[in-house]
Amino acid sequence: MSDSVTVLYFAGLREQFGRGSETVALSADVLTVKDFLTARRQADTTFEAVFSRFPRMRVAVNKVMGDLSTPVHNGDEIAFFPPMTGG
Amino acid sequence: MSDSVTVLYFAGLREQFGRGSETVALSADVLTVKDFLTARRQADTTFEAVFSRFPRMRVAVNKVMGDLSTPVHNGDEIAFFPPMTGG
Amino acid sequence: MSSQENARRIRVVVQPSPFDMGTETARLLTLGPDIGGLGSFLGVVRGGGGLVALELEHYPGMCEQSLTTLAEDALQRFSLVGCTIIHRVGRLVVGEPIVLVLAAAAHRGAALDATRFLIDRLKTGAPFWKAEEFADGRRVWVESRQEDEAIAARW
Amino acid sequence: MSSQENARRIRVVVQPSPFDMGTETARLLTLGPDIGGLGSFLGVVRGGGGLVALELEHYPGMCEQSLTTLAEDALQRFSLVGCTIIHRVGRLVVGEPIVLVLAAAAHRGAALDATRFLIDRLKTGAPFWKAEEFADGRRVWVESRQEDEAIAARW
Repeated sequence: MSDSVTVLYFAGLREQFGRGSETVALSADVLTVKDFLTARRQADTTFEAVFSRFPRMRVAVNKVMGDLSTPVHNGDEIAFFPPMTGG
Repeated sequence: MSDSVTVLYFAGLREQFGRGSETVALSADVLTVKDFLTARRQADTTFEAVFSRFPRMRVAVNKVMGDLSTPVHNGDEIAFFPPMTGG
Repeated sequence: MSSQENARRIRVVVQPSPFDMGTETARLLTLGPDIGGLGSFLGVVRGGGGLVALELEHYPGMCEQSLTTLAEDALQRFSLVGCTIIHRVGRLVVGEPIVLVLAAAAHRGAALDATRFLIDRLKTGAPFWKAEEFADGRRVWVESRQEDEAIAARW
Repeated sequence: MSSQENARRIRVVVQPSPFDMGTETARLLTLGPDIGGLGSFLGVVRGGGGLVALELEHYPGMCEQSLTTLAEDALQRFSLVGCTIIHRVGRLVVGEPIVLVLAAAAHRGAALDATRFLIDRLKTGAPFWKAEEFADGRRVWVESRQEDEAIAARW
């Protein structure tokens, strides 16, 4: 079985993608969130289109806030969302 | 009927005086709280003894905080008490 | 604001009996849809050092008057939608609530600032006095803390 | 403090249903006689501009985790006796409570500081998102306020 990650989208991002989660294959050269985003942009043009609308997008890996340099591994849960607005 | 004021004592002052209130005659030369205190000290030595134990004593005239210069009139309610400790 | 309008927005109570935070909060929220945040402070008789209870003495009439003036001041200073001050008197044992202040405003900053203002000012600005009652029978009047007077004066 | 001890002192809840302030306050007070003051902030759906309701979305699991970390941080930073964070999710109409934070400490300063810390940090530090629903049918995601991010960063 090949490597994969679960990707989650919340709020405006979820609505733009039209889905809240998906499973995405992870190629061997994807080591960080930055690599993951680059690969996704190349594989899926809607990804680029949606993400360009969320310049302040945040990322969490396995439910912990991360950034472009956060490592990505097989089985991880990667969540993308706009800045949080609780309270 | 001669002029008088109601005098109230609270907390430690009340306990030291052994009473919470009294009616005191007001002579014509008493115009302020300062005058009132001077007259009381002269008339009653226990007054001086008790007051010396409360160097930070506060005064209210007719339920409004005052000071030594606050005017005193017939029928007023003059309250003496230690610094307040609410909450 | 008219004093009638103020009266609707301000609730001041001095009483020996307990109060209910849920009820008091709900009451403030009825003041309308402009409320975005409600701050509160609940003061409690803290144990330690053999303390058994506090005896709270007050100056009836002046007390309510001082607290109402304080509430009106807060209402104006922080543009509150409403505020509530409830202070208990009499003998209160360790763990019992003594005082509740609530401040409702459009935004959280004003609600929390007003809450702190109300309790800071109430500490040394309303005619209450506390005597501490200890397990060994001692009874001691609480001295006002210089620190509290300095805090109240900061506002 | 052990994490078991923390667990007793911290209460974090994310739920669609309402909560009761009186019950939550009473629960915190059971933590013992070291409590002298309890601060709280209640966030409410504020009306105006045709707003009908907020729809609150959250990231299950991460949300509870973020709030627990926040509560632990507050517990240590302000030497709290205990604290509570309750956040509602789903559709909430104007006037309904959204969030409650409670902080219990020996003294009022710490209780009120912690209350403000908790709500300031919660605003931009826990995975919640709000969509506004208006009377004319519009539905708009709330943008995070730069001001809120600056306030959270101050701590």
